[in-house]
Amino acid sequence: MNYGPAEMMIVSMARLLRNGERVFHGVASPLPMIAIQLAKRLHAPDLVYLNIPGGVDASPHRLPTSTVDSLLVENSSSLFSLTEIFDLSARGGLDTAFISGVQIDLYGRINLSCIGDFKQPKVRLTGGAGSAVILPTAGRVILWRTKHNPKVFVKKCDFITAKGNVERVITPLCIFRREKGRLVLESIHPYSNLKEVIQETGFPIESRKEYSITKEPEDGELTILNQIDPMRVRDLEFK
Amino acid sequence: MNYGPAEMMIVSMARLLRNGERVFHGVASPLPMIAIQLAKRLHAPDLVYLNIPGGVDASPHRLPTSTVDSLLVENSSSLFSLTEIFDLSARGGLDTAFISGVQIDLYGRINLSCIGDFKQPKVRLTGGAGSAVILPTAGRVILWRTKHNPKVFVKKCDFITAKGNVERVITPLCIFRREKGRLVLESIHPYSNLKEVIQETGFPIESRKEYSITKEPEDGELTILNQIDPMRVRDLEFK
Amino acid sequence: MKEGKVVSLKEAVSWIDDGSVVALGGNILNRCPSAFVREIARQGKRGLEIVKTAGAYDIDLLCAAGCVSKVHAGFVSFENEFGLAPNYRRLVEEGKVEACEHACYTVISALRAAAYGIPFQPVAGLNGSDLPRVRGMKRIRNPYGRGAIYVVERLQPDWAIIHVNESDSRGNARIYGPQFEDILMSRAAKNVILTAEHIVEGERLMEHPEMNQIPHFLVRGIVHLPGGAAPCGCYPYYEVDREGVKRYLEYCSKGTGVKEYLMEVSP
Amino acid sequence: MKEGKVVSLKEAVSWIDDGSVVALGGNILNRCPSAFVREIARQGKRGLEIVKTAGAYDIDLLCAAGCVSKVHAGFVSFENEFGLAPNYRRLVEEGKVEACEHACYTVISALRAAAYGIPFQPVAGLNGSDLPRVRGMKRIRNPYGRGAIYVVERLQPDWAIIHVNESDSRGNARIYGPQFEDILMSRAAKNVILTAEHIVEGERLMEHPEMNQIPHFLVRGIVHLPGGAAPCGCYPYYEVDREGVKRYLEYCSKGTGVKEYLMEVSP
Repeated sequence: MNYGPAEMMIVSMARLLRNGERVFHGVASPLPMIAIQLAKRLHAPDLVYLNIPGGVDASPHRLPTSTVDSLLVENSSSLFSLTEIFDLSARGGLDTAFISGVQIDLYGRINLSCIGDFKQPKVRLTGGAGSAVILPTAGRVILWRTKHNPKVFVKKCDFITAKGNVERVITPLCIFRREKGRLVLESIHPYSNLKEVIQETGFPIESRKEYSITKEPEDGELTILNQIDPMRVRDLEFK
Repeated sequence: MNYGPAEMMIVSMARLLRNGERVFHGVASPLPMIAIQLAKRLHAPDLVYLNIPGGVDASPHRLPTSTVDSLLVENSSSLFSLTEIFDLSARGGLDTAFISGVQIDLYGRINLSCIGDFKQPKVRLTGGAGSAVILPTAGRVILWRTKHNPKVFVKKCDFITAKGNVERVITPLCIFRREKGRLVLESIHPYSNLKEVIQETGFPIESRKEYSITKEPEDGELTILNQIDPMRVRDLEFK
Repeated sequence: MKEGKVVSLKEAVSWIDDGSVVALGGNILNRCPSAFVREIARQGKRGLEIVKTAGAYDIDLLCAAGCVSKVHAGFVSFENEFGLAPNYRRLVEEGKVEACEHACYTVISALRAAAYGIPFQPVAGLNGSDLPRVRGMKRIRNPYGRGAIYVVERLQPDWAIIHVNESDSRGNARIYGPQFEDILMSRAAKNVILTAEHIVEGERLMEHPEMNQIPHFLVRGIVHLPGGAAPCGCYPYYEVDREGVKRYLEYCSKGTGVKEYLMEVSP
Repeated sequence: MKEGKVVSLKEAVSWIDDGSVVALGGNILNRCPSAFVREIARQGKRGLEIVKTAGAYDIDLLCAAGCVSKVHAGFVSFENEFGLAPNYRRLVEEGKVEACEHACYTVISALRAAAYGIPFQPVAGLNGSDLPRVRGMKRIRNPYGRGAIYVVERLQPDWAIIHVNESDSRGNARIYGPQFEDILMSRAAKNVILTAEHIVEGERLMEHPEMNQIPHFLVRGIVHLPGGAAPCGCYPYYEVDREGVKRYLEYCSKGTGVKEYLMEVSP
C-alpha cells in the first residue's frame, strides 16, 4: 500500500507505544492523536490515553481537526483534566508524552517560544504549552516534527523552552534516539537516505554506523490507520 | 416560653449572623448547625451555609446528630467540599466560622489537643480539626462551649491549638466579646449573674462596667427553633 | 428569569476597569467567552492582563483591539488548521504586548496560589528551561530535605469570565464536558462573571447539586448569551464554527480589520 | 463480574505491609472502609501510619487492635453522641501511638504536595498555634515579596483505601454525595484499593464519565463489599448504624474487647 511521511511517522509513533502505559498528547498534535488510536487498535488496547479535554481512553466517533476539541471526551471511561495530567506527570505517574518543537537541538532540547530574543522576538511563536513541565517529569517524551530541515534541527535553539526526558524524535526523514544525552540516528525511513538526513540536519549526526532502515508501514497498519483517519486529518500537519 | 442554656446559646449565635455572609461550622457542632438554620429562617435567608459534607445552603429534612452527617448535603444548591472551604478561608473569603474549645483563655486562644504535655498527655483530646487554619484566616470566629467553669475558661491553655480572629465567645452563662485582643464580658444571660460568671471563669473578667443582660429568646425565635429541632439534637452538647 | 444577578452584556463588561487582570475560561476554540470578549473590545478597555493556559481567538481579538498589555499563557495559537495568532504575534514582536510565557502548569500553579491564599506555589519540572530566567521564577530550597524546587508567584485575576452551559439567576452554574481550568479560575479570581447558554430554574439545578461546579456565592453577575462562545464551540450544543474563525482571520489580514469585524459580528 | 482487578478482601489486605502509610477515606462515621479496616486488624498488621482529616471508628479500632504506630489527623473522636475515641486516646496517653496532630487543612496540604509531586506545600494560617512547634512545621520566606508562610511536608500514603458506591471491574469508580478528601487521597497515594458497594458494568459508568471521580488506572484492586462501611453510613444507601457503633464502644469498655468484637462482626 502507498504511504508517505505522514503514515511513516504515525506508524513509527504507534510502534513505540506499549500496552498499559499512560500516554498524553497536547494541543496541535494530530499525528500523536492518530498514533495513539492506532496503537490501541493494534498492540496496545489497554494503553491509557490522556488528553487536554480530559477524556480518559476517548474514542471519538470521528477525529477532530483540533486536538483539544471536545470530541476527545467521547466514549471516555472518566474525565481527567489537564491539571490532573500535569499533577500525574509531576508525581511520576505519566509514562509517555508527545511534544513537538519548532527548533530541536542535538540534546533534544526544544524551542517553542521565539525566534530571536525572548523579550524582543523576531518571531513570536506559540509558547511551549506544558512542555517545560512535561519534558523533565514524564517517564519519556517522544518528540516529533513534520519538517526536517536545518531550521528545525538546529545547532543551538534561540531559546530553550524545555529540556528533559526525550527518548526519541520522529521526523519525516528518520528517527533519532537519545543516548547519553545526545540525539543519535536510530533509523532512516525507506524513502530517504543518510545524505539527505545529514544535509537537512543542523547538528552533526553521530554514531552513523549503527542506524538501520525504518521498517515500512505494513498493510495491516495502514488499513487501520485509514479506518481511524479516513478524512486525512493527518495532512493538517504538513500544510 | 421556656428556655434554657441551649436555647439561649443558639439564639445568641443566630442573632450574630448576618444576611448574605458565608458561615461555616465543622465537626461536633450541633448548636451552630441549629443556629445557622435558625438565622436563615429569621433574618438571614441569604446566609451562605457551608459544612464539612459540602452541602451549600443545605436544608436537611431532619437534623442529624452528627454535624458531618451526609444528611447535610440535602437540598443543597451545590457541593463545596471541606478542602474548598479551607481554601476559601485561606484566601479571605470565609466570613464567619464556629469553633469550640476544651480550654479557652483570656485572649480567645483555644486548646483542643491535650491536657498536660503534648508529647506525653494526661488526656489526649480530639485534636483541633481545622481550627489552627480557620482561626487566623476566617473573617471572624464565634467560639462556643456548653460548659462554663474554670477548667474551660482558663488562665493558661495547656496547649495552644489555635489563635486568631475570635470575635465572640458564647457560653451557657454569658457572651464574651474580644476587644484589643482580650475577652471582655459583653452580656450575661438573664438566668445568671456577674458573681457566677466571675466564679466560673479562670481568667479575670475585664471591663465589668459595660456588660449588659442578654436579651431573652423571643417566642418567635423559640417557636422556629423548636420547628427546626423538634428532637432536641441540641441537648447532645449538654450530656 | 431576568432577576437576581442577571445583567446585560454591556453592564457586565462595564464593571471591568482598564488594567484589570482577566482570566478567560475555555481552551483554544472551546467554550471561550467570545461574545463577552468582543464587548470588551467594543468598549475599548485598555491595559488588560489576560490569563489563560491556552488561547486563540479570544486573546488574539483583544490584542488586535488594543485592549491588552500582557498575556499570561502557555500557548497562544489557532493550532494546525488556522495557524498562529496573527495579532498577538505581531503585537508581541512590535513590543506592544508583553508575552508573559508560562508553562500551562505554571499558570495553573499560579492560580492555585491565589485560590489557596498563599503567595507562591511550588511546581515540579522547569529544570533546564530558559523560562524561569526570563520570567523571574524563583527556585527555593526544600526545608524538609535535600534539593530545591521552582515556585511560581500567585496570580490572582480580578475577574474570571466563564462561559457556562447553564446557570440559575443566582449563579449556580454547570459546565458539561471539558471544564479545562475554569473551575480553578472561578476560585482564584476576586470576582466571577458568567456568560450562560441557558438561564435555568435553580430548582432544576438543585436536583443534582454535585453537578453545579460553580456555587452562586462566587459569582458577581450572569449574562444570558445563547451562542456566546461562537465562533468557538460549546459542547455539547455546537461545534467550532470554522467558517466564522476563517472570517475573523480574513478580516485580520486586512488593515483595519478588527474594527470592521466587530461591526459585522453580533453580539 | 468477578474479573479484572476484583479480589477478595483477604487478598487485598494481604498486600499491605507492616509499617505502611495508609490513608482511609470517608469522614468520622461516613463512608469509611470499615470492613477493610477490620480485616487489617484480623490479619494483625503492625506499625501502620494512618492518614485522615477526621476519623473515629476506623482509627480507634486499628489502634485497639495494635496495628497503629502513628495517626496523622486533624480530629479523632466520635463527636457528641458517642464521645472520645477510647482506644486512640488511651494508647496515645500510654505513649504507644503517636498523635501526629494536624490541622485538617495541613493533612490536605500534605496530601496535595504528594499529588503535585512537590516536597512541601505552603499553607495559610497556623499563626499563633503551638502545632508547628511540636510537629516541626517550617516557616519560610516569600521569595516574591514580604512575609513568610508555613509549609507542610509531603505526606504520600502507600495506600489509599476508599469505600465507593460503585466501581466497575477495572476500578472506574463513583462516590455519591459527600466525597470528603477521598479524591485527593486517590491522587496522593502510591496505590489505591477500593471497597465497593456495587460492582457494575463499565458501560453504564461510561454513560456519564464526568461522574467517575476515580479513573481505573489509579486503582490496584477492588473488593466487592456491600455494606462495607457499616457501622458507618454510606450515603445514600444506609445511615450510621448507631447501635452498631454503641456495640463497638461497649466491647471496648471491656478488657479484651476488640478481639471479641472482631469475632462477632462480619466481615
